Amino acid sequence: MAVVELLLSPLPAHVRTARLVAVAAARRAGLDDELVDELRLAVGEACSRAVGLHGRHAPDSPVRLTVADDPNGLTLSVGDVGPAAGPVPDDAGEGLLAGPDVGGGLDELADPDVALAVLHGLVDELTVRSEPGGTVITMRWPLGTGAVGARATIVAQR
Amino acid sequence: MAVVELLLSPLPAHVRTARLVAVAAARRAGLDDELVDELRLAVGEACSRAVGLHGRHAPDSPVRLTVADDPNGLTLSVGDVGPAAGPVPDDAGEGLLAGPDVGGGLDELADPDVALAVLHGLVDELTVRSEPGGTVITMRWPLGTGAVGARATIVAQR
Amino acid sequence: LSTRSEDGPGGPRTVVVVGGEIDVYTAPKLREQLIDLVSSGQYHLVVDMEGVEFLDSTGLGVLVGGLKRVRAHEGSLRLVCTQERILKIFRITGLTKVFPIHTSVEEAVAASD
Amino acid sequence: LSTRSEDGPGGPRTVVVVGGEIDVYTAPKLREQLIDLVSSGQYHLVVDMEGVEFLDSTGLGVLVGGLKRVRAHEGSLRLVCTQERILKIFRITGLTKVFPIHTSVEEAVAASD
Ligand SMILES: Nc1ncnc2c1ncn2[C@@H]1O[C@H](COP(=O)(O)OP(=O)(O)O)[C@@H](O)[C@H]1O
Ligand SMILES: Nc1ncnc2c1ncn2[C@@H]1O[C@H](COP(=O)(O)OP(=O)(O)O)[C@@H](O)[C@H]1O
Repeated sequence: MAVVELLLSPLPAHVRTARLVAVAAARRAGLDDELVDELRLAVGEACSRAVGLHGRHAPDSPVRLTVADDPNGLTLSVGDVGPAAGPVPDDAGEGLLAGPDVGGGLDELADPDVALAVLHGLVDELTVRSEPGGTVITMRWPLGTGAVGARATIVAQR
Repeated sequence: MAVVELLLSPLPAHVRTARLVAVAAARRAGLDDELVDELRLAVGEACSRAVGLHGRHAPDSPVRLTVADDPNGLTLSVGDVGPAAGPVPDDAGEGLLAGPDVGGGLDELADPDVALAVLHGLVDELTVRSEPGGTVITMRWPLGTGAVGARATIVAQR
Repeated sequence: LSTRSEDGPGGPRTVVVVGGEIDVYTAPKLREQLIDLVSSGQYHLVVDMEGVEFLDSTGLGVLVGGLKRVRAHEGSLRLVCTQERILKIFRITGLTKVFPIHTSVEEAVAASD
Repeated sequence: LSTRSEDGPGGPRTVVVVGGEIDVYTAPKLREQLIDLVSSGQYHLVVDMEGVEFLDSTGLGVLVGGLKRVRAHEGSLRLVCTQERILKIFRITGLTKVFPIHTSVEEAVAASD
């Protein structure tokens, strides 16, 4: 199984690095373009959320992204050391509208609950596991029949 | 200091991921285009070398790339768990020409000494430290006066 | 990011053309720019998102912040977006109900409540 | 990667057009293709590298391997490359002394030792 693990000091710029790595892995694995877009957004949300939480609670700890691919799918997980993830609002937009008032501080820029709500709306195979030490968000995208077929062909050639 | 650490299972495809991450960091840090090209090649050589060595000696251990940037420069290091780096041939091309004969196996594809020789020819600030556990290649690129000036301006605005 | 003024039937509109990736890295800039516009008395904004390549919830947060600010002055914030990828995140978050979304700048400038 | 035949004063030449990134990931493919050409009796190769975006020592190793193979049959391997970025790695490794490097396919096809 091919695995890439990325440890990022919690800075906004590093969220771009995380997206870049995840998208490159997804393209290489043969994920459909539409799912690559979905994955780009999902990884961005999960990492922005973690970077925001670390910035407030653990500026010296890295955010961890793992990308693992097996013949059937691509599994990404993002781990943070922040407080447990709260309940998911039904409607992420409500979270934003309910957020800090006009003039509110930086929090407006990275609401961890809204990110989580977007992930729930976006990703079919999503697990959010909160433990005392932090939260791990795991997302999985299956590799379609096309990709599996290509692999089968290669195996047959050997 | 902004730090990105990348742990890669030793596969050729992951060398591309390493280049991608290093180049993104270098662009963000404002490294000149010509130096970005140099860095892309250097990171590729160091990681190809490490991936090749791991493939032979430690297929289950990840190759480690660290990218750290401070206001004065960008420091990249690549760590492997292979045998100590040999002496550097004066002329990397000789290493290739002296390599396995026609029909030689995969070794022709990733000669660790040639990679090292290219690094010596390419990177001004290079350290190769071989220890019992493996080799760490450290490379540094200074951020030019332009970038330093820009930073000074920002500081002055505060 | 560029800004221009256009006259609509409801009065002058400030068209803000946004491009690139609007994420946790660039959103603070966009936020500042929207705050500057409102501070300088421009309460009717049309944000042209056709050049946006990526938008995440941080970017949405900034747009919502802008909407709250213009509303505090009886203003409006209309979006121009036809890109499916970008519209998707407005739908997921239920923000299609909050923002008027138009298919062209002309349409947005011509609109009034 | 595409291959075509051209007639030169020294006889037929096989022009191999290589593109993209030639690194540890793609070099094995290029290696196989060069082996196939030599196996099928094509000993005079012109490798057009103008479309190459990236080349590392693994790619160089494959070109050197190709050179050894054609030489075993009294053949030749000429490169076409004008990109400074790519030429640099040939210089660093001293391979400019080993490969004839030309500025156009025409020049390479017309050349003979
Ligand atoms: N308001 C914005 N919305 C979207 N993208 C932006 C915005 N402002 C800047 N960017 C993007 O951020 C990137 C980095 O911007 P930078 O060069 O630092 O901007 P500037 O010169 O405007 O300060 C640019 O590629 C630009 O496209
Ligand atoms: N011989 C080669 N030299 C340089 N690049 C190559 C070569 N073969 C393939 N590539 C590059 O590798 C990438 C992946 O190739 P792939 O789509 O698997 O190739 P193919 O369809 O030719 O088997 C392509 O973008 C292509 O540009």
